[in-house]
Amino acid sequence: MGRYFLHRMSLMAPTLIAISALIFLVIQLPPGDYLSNQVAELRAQGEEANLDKIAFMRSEFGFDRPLIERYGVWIGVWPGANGFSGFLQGNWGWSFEYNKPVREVLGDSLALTVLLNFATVLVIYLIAFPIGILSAAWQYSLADYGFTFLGYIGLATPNFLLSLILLYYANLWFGLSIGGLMAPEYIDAAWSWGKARSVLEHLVIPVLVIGGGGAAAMIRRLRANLLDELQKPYVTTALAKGLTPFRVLLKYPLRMALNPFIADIGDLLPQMVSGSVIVSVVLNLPTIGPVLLQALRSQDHYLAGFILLFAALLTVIGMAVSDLLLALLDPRIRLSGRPAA
Amino acid sequence: ARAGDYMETPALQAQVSAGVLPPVAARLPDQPLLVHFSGENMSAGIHGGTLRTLISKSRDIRYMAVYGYARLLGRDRNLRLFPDILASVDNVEDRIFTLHLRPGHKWSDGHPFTAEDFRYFWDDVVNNRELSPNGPEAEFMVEGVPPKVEIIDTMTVRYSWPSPNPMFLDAQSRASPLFIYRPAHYLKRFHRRYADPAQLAAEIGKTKVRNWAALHNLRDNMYNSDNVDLPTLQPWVNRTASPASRYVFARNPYYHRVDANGRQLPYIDQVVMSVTEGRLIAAKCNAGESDLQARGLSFSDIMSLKRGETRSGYVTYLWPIGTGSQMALYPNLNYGRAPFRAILRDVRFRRALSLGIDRQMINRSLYFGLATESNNTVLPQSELYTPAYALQWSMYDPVQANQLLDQMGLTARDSRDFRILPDGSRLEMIVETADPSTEQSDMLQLIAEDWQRIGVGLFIKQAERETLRARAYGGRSMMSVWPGLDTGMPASDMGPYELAPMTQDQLQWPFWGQYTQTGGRAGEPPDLPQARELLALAQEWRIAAPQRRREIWQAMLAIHADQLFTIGTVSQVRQPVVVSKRLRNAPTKAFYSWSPGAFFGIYRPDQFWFAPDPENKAGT
Amino acid sequence: MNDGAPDPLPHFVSHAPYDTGRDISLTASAAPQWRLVLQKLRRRRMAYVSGLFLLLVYASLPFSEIIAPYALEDRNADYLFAPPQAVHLFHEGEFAGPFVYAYKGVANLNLFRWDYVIDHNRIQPLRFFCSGAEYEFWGRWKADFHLVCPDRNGVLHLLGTDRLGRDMLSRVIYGTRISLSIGLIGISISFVLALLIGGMAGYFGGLIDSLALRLIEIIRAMPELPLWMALSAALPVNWSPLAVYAGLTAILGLLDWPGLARAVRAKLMVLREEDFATAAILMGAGPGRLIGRHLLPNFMSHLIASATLSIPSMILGETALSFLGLGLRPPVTSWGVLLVEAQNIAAISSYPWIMLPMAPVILVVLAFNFFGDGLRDAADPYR
Amino acid sequence: MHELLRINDLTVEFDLPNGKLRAVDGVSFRVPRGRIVALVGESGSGKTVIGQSIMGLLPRNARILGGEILFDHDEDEATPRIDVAQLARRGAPLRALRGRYMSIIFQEPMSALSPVHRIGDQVSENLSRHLRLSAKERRARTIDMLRLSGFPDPERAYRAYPFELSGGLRQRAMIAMALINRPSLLIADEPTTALDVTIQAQILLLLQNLQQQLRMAVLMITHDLGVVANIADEVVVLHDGKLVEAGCREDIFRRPGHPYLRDLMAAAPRLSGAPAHRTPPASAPALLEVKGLYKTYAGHGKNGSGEVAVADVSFTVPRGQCVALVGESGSGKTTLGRLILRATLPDAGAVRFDGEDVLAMRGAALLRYRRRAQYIFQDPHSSLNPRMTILETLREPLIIHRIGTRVSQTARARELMRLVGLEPQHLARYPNAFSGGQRQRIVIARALALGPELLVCDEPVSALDVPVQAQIIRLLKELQDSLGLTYLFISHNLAVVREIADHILVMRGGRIVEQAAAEDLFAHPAHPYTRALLAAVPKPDLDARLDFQRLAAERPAGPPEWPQPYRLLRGDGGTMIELTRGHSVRVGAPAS
Ligand SMILES: Nc1ncnc2c1ncn2[C@@H]1O[C@H](COP(=O)(O)OP(=O)(O)OP(=O)(O)O)[C@@H](O)[C@H]1O
Ligand SMILES: Nc1ncnc2c1ncn2[C@@H]1O[C@H](COP(=O)(O)OP(=O)(O)OP(=O)(O)O)[C@@H](O)[C@H]1O
Ligand SMILES: [Mg+2]
Ligand SMILES: [Mg+2]
Repeated sequence: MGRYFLHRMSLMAPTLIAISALIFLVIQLPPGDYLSNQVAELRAQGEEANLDKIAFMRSEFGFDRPLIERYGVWIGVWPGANGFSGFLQGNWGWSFEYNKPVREVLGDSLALTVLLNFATVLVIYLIAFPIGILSAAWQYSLADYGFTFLGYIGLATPNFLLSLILLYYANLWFGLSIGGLMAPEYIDAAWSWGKARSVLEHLVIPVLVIGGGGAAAMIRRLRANLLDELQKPYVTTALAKGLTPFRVLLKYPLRMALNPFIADIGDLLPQMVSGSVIVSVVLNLPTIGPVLLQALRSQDHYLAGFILLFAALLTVIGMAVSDLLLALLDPRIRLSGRPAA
Repeated sequence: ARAGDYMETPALQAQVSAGVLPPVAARLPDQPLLVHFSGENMSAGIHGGTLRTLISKSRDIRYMAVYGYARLLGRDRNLRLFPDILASVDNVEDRIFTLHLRPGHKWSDGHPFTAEDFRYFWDDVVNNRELSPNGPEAEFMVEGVPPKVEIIDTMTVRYSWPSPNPMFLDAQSRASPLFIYRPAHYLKRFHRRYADPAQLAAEIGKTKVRNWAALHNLRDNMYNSDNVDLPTLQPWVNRTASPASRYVFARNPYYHRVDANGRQLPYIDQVVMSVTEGRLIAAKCNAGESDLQARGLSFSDIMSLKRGETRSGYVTYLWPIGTGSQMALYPNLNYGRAPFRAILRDVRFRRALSLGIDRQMINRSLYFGLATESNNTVLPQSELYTPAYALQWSMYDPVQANQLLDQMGLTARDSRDFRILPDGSRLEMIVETADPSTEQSDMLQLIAEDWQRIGVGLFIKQAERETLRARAYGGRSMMSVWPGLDTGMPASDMGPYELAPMTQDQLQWPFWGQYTQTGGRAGEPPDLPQARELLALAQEWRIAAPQRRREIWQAMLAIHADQLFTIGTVSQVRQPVVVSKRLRNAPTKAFYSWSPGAFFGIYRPDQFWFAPDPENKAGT
Repeated sequence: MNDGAPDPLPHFVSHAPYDTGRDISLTASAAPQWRLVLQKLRRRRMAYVSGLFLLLVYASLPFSEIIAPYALEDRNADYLFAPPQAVHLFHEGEFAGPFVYAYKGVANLNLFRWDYVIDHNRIQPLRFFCSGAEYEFWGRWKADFHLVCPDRNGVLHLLGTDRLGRDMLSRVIYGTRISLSIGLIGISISFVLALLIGGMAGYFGGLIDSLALRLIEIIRAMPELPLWMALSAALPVNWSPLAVYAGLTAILGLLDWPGLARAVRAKLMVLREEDFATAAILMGAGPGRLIGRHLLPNFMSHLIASATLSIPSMILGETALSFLGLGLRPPVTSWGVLLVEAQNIAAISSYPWIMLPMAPVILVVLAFNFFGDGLRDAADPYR
Repeated sequence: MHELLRINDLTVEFDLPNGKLRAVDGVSFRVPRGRIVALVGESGSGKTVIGQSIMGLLPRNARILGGEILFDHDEDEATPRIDVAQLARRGAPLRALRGRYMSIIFQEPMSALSPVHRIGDQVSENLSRHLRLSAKERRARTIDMLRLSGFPDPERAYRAYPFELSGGLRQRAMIAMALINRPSLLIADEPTTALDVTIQAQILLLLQNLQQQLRMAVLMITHDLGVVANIADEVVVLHDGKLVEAGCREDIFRRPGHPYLRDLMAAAPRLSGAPAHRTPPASAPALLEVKGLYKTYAGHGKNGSGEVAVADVSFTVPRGQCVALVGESGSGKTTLGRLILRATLPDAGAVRFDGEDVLAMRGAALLRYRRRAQYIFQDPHSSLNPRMTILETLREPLIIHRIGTRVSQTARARELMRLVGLEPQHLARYPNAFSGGQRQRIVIARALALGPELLVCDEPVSALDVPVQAQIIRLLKELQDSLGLTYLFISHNLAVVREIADHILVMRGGRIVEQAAAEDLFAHPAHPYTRALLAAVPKPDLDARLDFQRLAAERPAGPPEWPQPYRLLRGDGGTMIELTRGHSVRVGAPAS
């Protein structure tokens, strides 16, 4: 296991290099760059006064250098204007839009993103597992149909339409302020009961919208997998020991049915960052989703690049974790030799 | 009001009592700008309250410098220029301008505002090669010559040119003004010439910028309101460092205006700008979460805004929008591909396209018939308006349009009745739009149907603003959609530059604009006689006498109406403006316009005030 | 308690007739497996009905033009935001055939809204198998035959109209064609790739597995958002919007497979160790047959569930693209386009019928799901 | 009242897509407390279904149509007997009985264990469900039970996963699981089919001890009349779902009444008497040659040492002959079979088939080999794809090798079904709808589908009742005669081996310890292990019953205890020496 762990970890490096290069390429794909766009924007608004600064920044950030060189500088393997200063040196880059180091721009929203998405993932699991188990154990019961129906309504409605509808009625009926993660008056306030309550209230809709679809999907797949496993002879064996069907379900079929979900963990972590972009934008949540979208729109390359790289890193870590868990979960994967073909 | 009669602002009382802040009399200039209220519904008010408004991205906090509208010279509601920050200005032949400051006027941090601040800007910022590699801005240059800047005394500065620079004063009054002064006392600590090298180096290290110039540039942003430490002269001062989702602008205790009752302006204690997804702005207004809102609202929101009025305690005013056209088509005369380039340059084609648009249908379908069908030209409210500018070639007439196209030799049609070019390709226009809402694409769809009747295809291409511009500048886009003339209600003393190929961002002729803009270093010289004429007229305007200026304007407008360099649709579409029922002094009838007007700027939000809440929740 | 030996067991011998051949009451059946599955499917009512419904919907796709009362681009500027009309049978107590009452829009300039007044004296009978709005059948032949048309001088808006005065019902019907046909491309691509790559990785392991995993990782970590944006800038506009959409769904499919592929891989790694897999190998089954015929069927439930789940995401995937300015362009209409148009406060607060396109999406998704469930059960040997 | 269990008129029916199948039809019998009742009968006659009914664990599509299953779980006369048939399948009352008062050893132990849980976990779970014990105590008891069930290394077994165990070891795990709570009633469905006779004797002894000490009753479902004769008190005979005969042991063996029972008795293979044996063709060319095979499974213990499954195995199988492989459970027989078919790759050694190196085969050559050599899996349940109907299963090899059309393949499938004694009507059913013996025959049918030249049979008849077993053996012999089929026949059933084998290899601990021509080996067993094996074969004869106690006492514990010259000390592989022509035996290095 230990060797497998090391081996798996060592595989991450080349992937990360490939991904970072891809990201760098992709964010540079659309024509133009932040600074030249800015020139256009300023001119259009008659704000010629600021043009100087931009010319100044162009040379500062090496927009005149070849792509590969900029990539090297970004990563930190090529000397930039101030020597080696890239990711490897802990420099996350500079945001043009905010005129600040990326680290400062992201500070809070990273934490909030993780909070929101952690809540979502938690809710997905808390909702999906019991219900999935329930609807497998009592297949074709009223509950099974009910949850199926609800889940599919959630799945079949576009996220932002759903959020808008929920927002509108939450405001109309409960006077909940629209969008955001708390009522406006709490935004800069210190933490208090009121604020915490407000945050919780405001979490409901995004978590429902983001998590709802995910949970519905998970319920369906869990149910399907469990139904398969429930018929296996080893389940009968366990029942023969006098265990309750529920305990049996939890210990045996669930463990087997988990396999595809563990394989999916790789997706979960990055979704914490990017999965909720559009919903966050619509619901005006202070997560990095909207920051990313805006950064991409205005071609704030380094900011966008960092967020994407961060998400990519999470993906890669998530995949590794899921591989390790898979091996842990199923001894047959861990201990088997290669099949003979 | 005299010094002794000033009334202390309740919100600042505590600080004054604690000695942190000098009393109001010591904060105001010796001669503050005295504000009189005249006109319907206008009255002196009381202090207090928070004005909530919504923006769609952090960067939009710069609109506070627009709304605040404290300028060296500003325009009043009747668009007349008057000294605002300045006590007065002497103008000799539009060549020599002597600016007189208000003695005792202070920056928002209490430091005196003096001629040194002008000198610092001129000597150490504009003319510092590291800070300003390009030298002084275009407004300073008259035929390539910069002004002579003289510091007469601490309260007097003089700018003089050999030949007239009529735009100089106007530039001070713009929504985005030409800031010719800087808080020298603050910025010097970032300037290599003045700062202590060790401290400067430490600061550079701390902010992770690359050198002192970058640091100075970072700190020096008079317009963007993004540096909370930068002293300002505006009515409200940003107190929230970005990024944030909620920006609080607190009152500037040293603001230079007072009302007749001795109350220092602004009345409202603070302005809170909340960053909100654009699509939610209407919903939030509907829920009463904004006290003053126009940005982010569009005509199609009116209905839902009206519905929320009673529930959420606001009124929705409908201000005509001050642009020349709600949406104009910009055929790109510099388009790169051969057959289309020639067609786009053919005036008959542009006239046919214009004649082929059923503007009445657009007006009715999209604007309840409340807009005005018109070319992209000045609005009737402008002193320069004549109906012909608006109506020439703009009445729906598909027959004539078809004739014009036939005359051009585009008679061949394909199976679906579209015209075919000699090279066999279909006559179709790809129109690029950067509008995230459906307004423009709806309108384009209606136009597409109309054009189908004259055998012209229309494709809509959605793009980001930036991409759209980049494509147009490169001659890669055929036609784009953009709002019409910025200055829909010009006076003849405002520059007619929008009408001539002057800058690259004019989507109908980016190359020609670039050519003028760069003094011939890039782009192409205009090669249509009418465009050249426009350029010549615009250049003549600069040195022309007032009467001639009027003639020039009219000549240019006439050329436009005839040549249809841009194809207008409808104008004076109503901008919904949500105003809290408690907010006083906000105009009910007004124009919504960036230039001139600075949106709310000329209506002076610093004079708005909140009537006490009947339920006595006054203030917050 | 008696601890002694139990009573001795009497010797029992059955005297019933004994025959060595067994009588089999079962009907002989050597039907192929799919027929068995179909038989079982038919016994699940919900699934069967869902299946028929889907069949019907798909069968109707070629005839959208005929079923829709209006043509795709028809627009009536006199009926902007008109609410749905009710179909009546009786007028003033007398049977008058299916008809709708005439109505008329009045601009309400106080609330900036169109108010519709129903004229209860004017009835407009529906016409069936009639000639009405002209259209181009399959974009090719001009025709004007419809299943149902409005009265000659009247209108028929059973689901109301939108902001430009287009008939919602007709738009939904046209949208069905696009959403249900092209959306499947994405799913197919994604499934084929997932099964192929996940299958190979899980089965062969070793280097192939490693390579596939790295590929999956890279694709997963691939920044979709900027990719779409770059694409939107790069796609030629005068491509037919349909081609653009087909291309985009294809790309959606190309990016969508890794999740399923990982699940397939993980499951196959386990399944390939089962004896029946070894048995198939020893029979000489090649990797393709082994994976396709022996291993994947044992993962069928998950696959079916994933497929039914992909359908909504493909139908709605387009709405997300529209959010980025990439979806279908008018006049082509899909459910996604309709839903995007419903996304504003005005629709929610004042014109709720604009949100009606949600209904067919939900119906179809539910039908696919119930059908999938039934299929799963029918393929389950334990039932 | 001595009846622990009383079954009255039990009738069970299966719902099938093409009709109903009455698997148990009005069966009544009793199980007295502390007695062993044998349930014998034809394969597919409903024995397993009865066992499942008692436990309340019938498959979903089965229904108890009528009858009572009365169970008296405690010795208290006052408490009424519980009718298990009336209890809710998921209910608490039934759960309280299961595992505690009644437990079951499933017929196919290989699939009845969860593949991802350790043996120790699965066995001890029964304890934790019903008794409150500390973790340590639980572990101690479990390991103790594993030892009693015949695990040579219970500590290792505690940590092992099922797939790491041989068929017999898994069956022992099943036994341990069923016995750990010392139930009042044990339903043992073919509990020793995967065990060699020495271990079988050990298990039977264990059952007897428990029966005597704890008054445990056993309902023993078995085909092995030898086992019945040795331990059963009463016997119940089923045929086609109906009770045909019941009585005490004496009655059954000495006075069989029903024709089916008489058939049964007659068909039982015996070790004595002359087997109906054909003369082996003299010096046929070798079809299969195995040389120096080694296979070690990677271990996962703390010391990391691997499990040596096959060591230094060499032998040849001449064309047209049948070589049998017998030996201790867990001695590497299955592994050897898998190595020969290249289902597992050896660490060292060579396998040659018809002169070709099997391990070097690629592409077409390999495919040809796959067609010519077939394998019959020890565990029929897991070797059948649960998602394929039998028709598909039987057609599959033909499809793979592109033989025939749809129609001809279906016809072939029907023919195969008939050959192995199954009704072609069942072709459309899935494997799970068959009885253990039926499944085993399906696996045989599948292996025959391609008309192979070499058949490696891993316990091919262990789940079959004797008449069917005889039928299958007859079939195999016929094929040998008509088509020259060659067998490597792995079995624990020495009587069957005697019927069919020309040559016998005896394995112990991964090595061949003795090999000889069949008659030679039975007549003159040399190796102590072979002798122990022969001595432990139970005979279907009331007058020749085994003394399990003595057998257990006499049985040599392991190679180091074997008498000289056979003694193998740790690390000593020994060498084969030839005693007579064709008869060799493994001896250790002479003591220094
Ligand atoms: N799940 C099932 N579905 C349908 N039929 C079944 C099912 N299980 C068993 N049967 C049928 O019921 C009959 C009795 O099966 P059972 O397993 O009791 O036989 P058995 O006596 O245990 O035979 P064997 O000795 O071969 O194990 C058989 O004909 C079998 O085909
Ligand atoms: N996959 C595996 N991993 C580790 N050990 C294994 C594995 N398979 C078998 N073994 C071990 O190898 C040895 C030989 O197993 P094998 O299955 O060949 O025995 P067998 O002779 O067939 O026994 P039985 O008669 O009980 O089936 C056993 O000790 C078993 O525990
Ligand atoms: Mg059985
Ligand atoms: Mg074995």
